[in-house]
Amino acid sequence: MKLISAIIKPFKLDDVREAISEIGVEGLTVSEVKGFGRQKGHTELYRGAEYQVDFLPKVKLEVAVNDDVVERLVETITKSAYTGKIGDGKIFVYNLEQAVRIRTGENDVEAL
Amino acid sequence: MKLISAIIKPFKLDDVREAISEIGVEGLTVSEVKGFGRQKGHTELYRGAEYQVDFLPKVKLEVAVNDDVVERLVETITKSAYTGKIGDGKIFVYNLEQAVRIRTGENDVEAL
Amino acid sequence: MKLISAIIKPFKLDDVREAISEIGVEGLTVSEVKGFGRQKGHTELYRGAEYQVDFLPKVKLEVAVNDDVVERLVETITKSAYTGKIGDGKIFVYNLEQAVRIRTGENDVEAL
Amino acid sequence: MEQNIFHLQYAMDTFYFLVCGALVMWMAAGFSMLEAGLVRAKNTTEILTKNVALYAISCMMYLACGYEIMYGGGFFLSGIETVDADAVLKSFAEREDGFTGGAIYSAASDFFFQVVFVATAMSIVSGAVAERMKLWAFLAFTVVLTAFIYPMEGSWTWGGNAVFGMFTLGDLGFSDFAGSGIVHMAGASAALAGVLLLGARKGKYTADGRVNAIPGSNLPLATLGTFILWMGWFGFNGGSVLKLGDIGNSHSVAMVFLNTNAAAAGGAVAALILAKVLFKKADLTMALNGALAGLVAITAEPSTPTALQATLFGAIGGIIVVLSIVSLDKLKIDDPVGAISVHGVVGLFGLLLVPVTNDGASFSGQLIGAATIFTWVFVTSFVVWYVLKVTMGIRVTEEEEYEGVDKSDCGMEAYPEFTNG
Amino acid sequence: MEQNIFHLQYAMDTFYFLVCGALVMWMAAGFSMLEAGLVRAKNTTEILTKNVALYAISCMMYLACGYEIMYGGGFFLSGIETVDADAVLKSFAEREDGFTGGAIYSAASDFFFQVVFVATAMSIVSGAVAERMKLWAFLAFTVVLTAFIYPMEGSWTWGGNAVFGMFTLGDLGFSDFAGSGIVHMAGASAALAGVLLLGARKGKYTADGRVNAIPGSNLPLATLGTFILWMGWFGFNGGSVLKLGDIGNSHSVAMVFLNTNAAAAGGAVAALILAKVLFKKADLTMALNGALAGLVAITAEPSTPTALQATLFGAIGGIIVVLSIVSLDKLKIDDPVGAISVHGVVGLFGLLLVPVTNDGASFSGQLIGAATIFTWVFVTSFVVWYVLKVTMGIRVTEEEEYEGVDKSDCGMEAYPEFTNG
Amino acid sequence: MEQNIFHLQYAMDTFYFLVCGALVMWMAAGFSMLEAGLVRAKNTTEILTKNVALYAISCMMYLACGYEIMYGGGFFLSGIETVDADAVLKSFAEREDGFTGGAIYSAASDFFFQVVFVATAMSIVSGAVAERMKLWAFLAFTVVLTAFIYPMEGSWTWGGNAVFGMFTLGDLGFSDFAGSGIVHMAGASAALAGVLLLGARKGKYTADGRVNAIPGSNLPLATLGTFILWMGWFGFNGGSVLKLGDIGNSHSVAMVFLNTNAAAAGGAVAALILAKVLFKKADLTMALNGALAGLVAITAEPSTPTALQATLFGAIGGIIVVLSIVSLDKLKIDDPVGAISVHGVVGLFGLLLVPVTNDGASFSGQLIGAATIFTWVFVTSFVVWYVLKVTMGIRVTEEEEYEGVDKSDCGMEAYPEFTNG
Ligand SMILES: Nc1ncnc2c1ncn2[C@@H]1O[C@H](COP(=O)(O)OP(=O)(O)O)[C@@H](O)[C@H]1O
Ligand SMILES: Nc1ncnc2c1ncn2[C@@H]1O[C@H](COP(=O)(O)OP(=O)(O)O)[C@@H](O)[C@H]1O
Ligand SMILES: Nc1ncnc2c1ncn2[C@@H]1O[C@H](COP(=O)(O)OP(=O)(O)O)[C@@H](O)[C@H]1O
Repeated sequence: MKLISAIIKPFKLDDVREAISEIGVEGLTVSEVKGFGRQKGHTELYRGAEYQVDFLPKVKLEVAVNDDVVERLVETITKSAYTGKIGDGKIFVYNLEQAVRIRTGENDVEAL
Repeated sequence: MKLISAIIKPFKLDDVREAISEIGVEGLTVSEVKGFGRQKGHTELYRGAEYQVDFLPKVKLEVAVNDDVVERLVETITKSAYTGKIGDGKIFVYNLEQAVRIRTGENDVEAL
Repeated sequence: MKLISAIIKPFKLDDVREAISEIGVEGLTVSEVKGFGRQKGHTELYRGAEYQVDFLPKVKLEVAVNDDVVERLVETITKSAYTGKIGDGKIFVYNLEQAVRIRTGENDVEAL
Repeated sequence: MEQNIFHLQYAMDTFYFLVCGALVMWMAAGFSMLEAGLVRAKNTTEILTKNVALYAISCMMYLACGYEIMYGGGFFLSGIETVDADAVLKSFAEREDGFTGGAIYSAASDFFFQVVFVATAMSIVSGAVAERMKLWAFLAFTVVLTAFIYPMEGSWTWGGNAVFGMFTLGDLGFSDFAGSGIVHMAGASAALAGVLLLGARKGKYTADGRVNAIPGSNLPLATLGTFILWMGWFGFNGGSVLKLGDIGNSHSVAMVFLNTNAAAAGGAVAALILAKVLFKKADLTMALNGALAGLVAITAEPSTPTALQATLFGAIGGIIVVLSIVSLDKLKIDDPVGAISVHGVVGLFGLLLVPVTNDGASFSGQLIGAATIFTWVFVTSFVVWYVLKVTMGIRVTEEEEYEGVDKSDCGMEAYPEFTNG
Repeated sequence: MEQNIFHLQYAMDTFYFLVCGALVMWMAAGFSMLEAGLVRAKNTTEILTKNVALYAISCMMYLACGYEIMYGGGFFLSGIETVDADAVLKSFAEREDGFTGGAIYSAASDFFFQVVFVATAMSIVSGAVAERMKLWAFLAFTVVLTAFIYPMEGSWTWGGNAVFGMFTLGDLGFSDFAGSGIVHMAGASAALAGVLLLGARKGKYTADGRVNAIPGSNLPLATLGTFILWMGWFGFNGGSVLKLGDIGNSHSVAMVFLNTNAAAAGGAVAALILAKVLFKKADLTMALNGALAGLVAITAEPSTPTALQATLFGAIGGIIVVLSIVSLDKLKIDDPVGAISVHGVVGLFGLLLVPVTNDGASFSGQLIGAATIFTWVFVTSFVVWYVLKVTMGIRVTEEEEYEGVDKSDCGMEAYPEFTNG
Repeated sequence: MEQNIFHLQYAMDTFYFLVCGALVMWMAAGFSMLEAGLVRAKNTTEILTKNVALYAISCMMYLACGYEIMYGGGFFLSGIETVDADAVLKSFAEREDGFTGGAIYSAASDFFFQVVFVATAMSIVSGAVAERMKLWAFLAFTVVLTAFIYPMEGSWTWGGNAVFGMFTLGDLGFSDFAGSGIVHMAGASAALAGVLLLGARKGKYTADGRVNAIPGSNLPLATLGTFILWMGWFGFNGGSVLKLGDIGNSHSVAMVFLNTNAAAAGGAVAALILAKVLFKKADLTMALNGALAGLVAITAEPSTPTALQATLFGAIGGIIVVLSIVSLDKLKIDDPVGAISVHGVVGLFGLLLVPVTNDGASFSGQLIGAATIFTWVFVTSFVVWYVLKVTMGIRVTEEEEYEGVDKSDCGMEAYPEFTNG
């Protein structure tokens, strides 16, 4: 099993979620994060003084899937989160050693 | 070492934290996340118009532990986070290659 | 590639980000978390009644880097996040199997 | 030409009532903000809904029958819409108490001023039962309290009727200028009955007897609410002089404004200092409750104390309220906003202060009056709450309470974008 | 000595206008809070900026020329700063309608009272076009509406001028006491024109015809705003009696206060119950809109109905507003705060109610008046919005709308620490 | 019968003071909300506590001795509670300036109106020293300013006493109608002394000389606060005519309301436009400060300017305030809410404007008056702050400042559920 973690632009969340559902992935977990990268923050003015916003709002998706889905999932996310502008984000893939569904105690693939 | 990540229902957080403490685990990190899974969101009404809430509030726990604790910890979380109703959440286990305690520079098992 | 995840004190975030930039790491992702550990929470009073604050605010940094940078990065974070007081936090290192830059489709090291 | 003077006095006194009434109406906003600030975010929409609805229902029920019961003002205020200027002028000309006697003014302005008091009494209840009571059960209770329970005790006190034909409180030396007892303690009595039947919020008291604090979610709102109440109280007490239009009465109105303000100031400072001494922190919510306690303490008699006395009375009220809040918590009487302490305990204290500066009142009269009001309101409220409890139920389910009543009762979050709701 | 009575009556009526005017000015805060509470967090700074600026601009433009157009009060109010007390006393002494006739009072107080009405009309617009209209286009429109469009229709109604020299509305039996039509429906007409040219917020209506709710971000603010408006409305309607200083008129003012309050109460309760029946939830925002609808409904004639009638009129207004909000959504007319329903639809309803209790008005007169106001304001507004659209543009870009207009227009977040903005 | 007219005039003027006083009291809520909106979330409870406490303390100290020092009104207002109606009637009958002369009204209403001015002066300080000053040091300063520093300068200006027996400001042509200098600039002078001793907030100015913005956490609150102040200012300036009860004076009150409103409008629009030009954004906080600057600018003389002049004076005030805020930041004088600019710089400007429209005032008199007020308040305040600094300390520790003073001083978060606190 793998854990796919994707950092994307917030307004792309719904598109990505729908695209993922279409390829049969049923669960995911989302959190609000702030990103720092090539896409630079911007300078805001408040009462005449400058004020640097370094971190940009991003959304992090985490999806645990079976190995055979990984490739398709990465592709799907890449497509659906794409805008072509700087700051579109990253996808990271980790190895997942074990998974448990709390409600049933099911393990690994059955748990996803 | 392993990193146990558990996505649970928010109101179970205190129960889980206490259960974990009881088996001797002393540290953990918590974040607020939103989950999407079999437990479906619900439709709310606002001024007569519908409004779909897709994502449900969940809490993510991250606990780094030594290998020998993993089994007991997974079991403990499974039990203490259990309600039996859909949406109870998942536990994921990853391999942890290194750990450092910033304050002391201690490494790995000593850092936990 | 490795994924370095560091849990630090919030007010150290800017120092750490700057130190990291200086050693050439260009991207990172930050999230707000709450921590539980040896640094105990405190008791607050509200209208004469006590009220236990168990979780302390922390910030989690995630940085994906090439293997050769890991050591220096861990060291840099350890130094820049250091205050010497309890609760300074932890650094965890995971293996990262794949990385994709959504905007370009670039893979792995090029994606970072 | 003399008639023109009567015209002006009538107009002036009418306007005075209307301005004071508008200020008291504004207190509805004060209670809403105070309560919204002191509950958790997940129960905010519901407490707002309760406050808007209770104000509206109070106005409707008091208009329908409350005013008739309390003052004989007619069901649905029938006839209030017309005035016969000539008849009014005649009653001016023929009055025996002279120009400086009792006021003659528009009955409509009197109703407007009176109706907002009912809403105040009811507002006190909503705070005490917050975060766990069913919305519609609360609104059902609102109908009964504002249509019947409050007007009945109002008829015995300000209305001057004998209590069930037995005794007349005024004759016994009972005096309550603007309603420390008649409005505030009455509201708190109804609240207490509700709280006893309702029980504490889940998690407020632990099995082993500890008290868990449940912090309010928005202290700027609570502070705003307190300032609104403070301002509105000038109308509440100031209007209760019942006449503006001559030297003596207008001076009296001015003293009432002055003393009302002084008492609130005294209460805020005393509560802040006591909280600092007891808890080592400058507890804002206690300072707010202290200001309100000062206001309640002076309400039973704001016209006779000197400015210094008013400050002291308010300060004692501020001390009482801090001690009372801590004590009620020890008794496991869970009152999220401190309403029972502020309006009930200090309301009683306010009644007992009257004889200190007003010779027309006696301690025994005050005690009998307080007992009458408390007994009537507490018992009837208890019965009504009880009937509601066994019929429709008064408490939300545990799960609804955990999720917050905003979702279950209103289907709407107060701050949907801010909390991980 | 008789002169002294005139002095007092003049002073009293002047003060009455000033107090009522201050209450109406306070409605500017009410609209700001209501609208800030009902938009999303990311558009809050901008709606606040709009509200502060529109109030200020209204005051400047009405002072510059609006008052002159509407009542012939002089460009820049020239000469208003002086009063000739002797001349005033003479006009008192020589008046034919006597002491209980029309009021004589300071022209400055009249302007102060009138100017806040302009701002009210304009405030209605800002809510309806919220979350997507460019700030500076909105402010440009504000200049035109408050300097010209509103004063013109005001001159035909309250000003008594003939409509383009053709017909005089008053002669046809048109009557609008405090402005259900002249202020509220007029504002809503301008808003409707803007909304039609502007289109709905992105994401409000899906391609397949569904309506997506976009919840307001801060319901305590929306509730506070409603209470402020409720309070301010006492000045709005109460001041519109235009005289306090005799028995008949002051009684009339009192009835207006009473009925205004009763109508709001009726509207809030009716809307709350209807929403519960239709949606199974106690919808706070509908209760708030219901209270406002009750207020708008009674505004065209708050002095003649009985208290019971006022309650009923308000309640019907509350029902209408719920149905109207749902219907406008079906028509894909996107109005984030319900302004067109509350002020437009119910404003018309209020106009049509007048003949029920006021013999001086006729249904045909009301219809002609409503049609005149609507046609004038809608058409001129449409033209102005259209010109703005093709010149500077009235709508922000899609990206700005997604990011929130706070960033693009104001460069400042309303709650920078609370949202993941 | 003549006496009845006196009764009415007395009542009317008393009521006028009370209504205006209640509006000024309401400004306490305005300052609280403005400041709570412009600080960071972590310092909100403390600023609210400061505001509630400073208002209460001001009322207590001015009652205890301030009013005696300033106007000789008696320690603890002794004797104010009684009125001898016959004596009052006699003084009416025997007055030489006649019916349209100076007002005769309740001393209690005078105190009520005066006391809220003290609190206003003190409110100005709390904003400037926000986010870093110790709560209890601030409250200690409050005691001294309201009991002594302000009453002393008040006695030289409105009280008419000679400055240390040397010269009398009134004789030199100094005039300050409602307190641009006596209240606003005085408050700002005390604030400036405090800020200089206190230093800037950590992180406001970088080592290399850059200015870091620290955005306010809740702009709807700041906007609400501004509207409250705007409304309350009608009482502040309007009540300062000191008499309502004849044609000339009531007209004057009306002009004051009109001009106060016009100046605020001018200030808001001018500041908004200038900020747009300078910063390319519609800066809401500048528009709010601009409105307040307009109000401060007109306060020294709101009765003599024409409406157009008032608008222009306000607009210049709005421009000055924007430039002043930016300049003070360059000087590293850290004022989180802009209080020193709004009340100090524009307060001085307001004083200097008086001779433009009021022949009774001279430029030299205004300058001497301004210098006297500033020197006295600044120097005494500096001494008091300095004594506090070396005894109890006036600044929280670095760690407390980082964590927020809510935790260290109040032990309570303002929004515990909303921030990652
Ligand atoms: N090395 C990294 N480790 C973790 N997160 C990163 C890393 N580099 C970038 N990110 C995340 O990805 C986001 C987008 O990256 P950025 O460099 O701005 O643009 P792009 O994805 O177009 O190259 C960043 O805001 C950050 O959240
Ligand atoms: N494949 C997945 N990857 C990551 N998180 C998941 C995955 N599936 C479920 N989750 C998380 O677990 C939560 C519970 O899952 P759900 O399917 O609703 O119920 P259950 O745990 O009872 O099967 C979800 O809300 C989501 O946060
Ligand atoms: N075993 C663990 N797994 C995950 N996070 C941990 C663990 N132990 C500590 N942490 C995180 O590190 C933070 C600091 O740890 P703590 O024990 O308080 O102090 P120190 O880092 O000085 O030893 C905690 O607040 C928590 O967020």
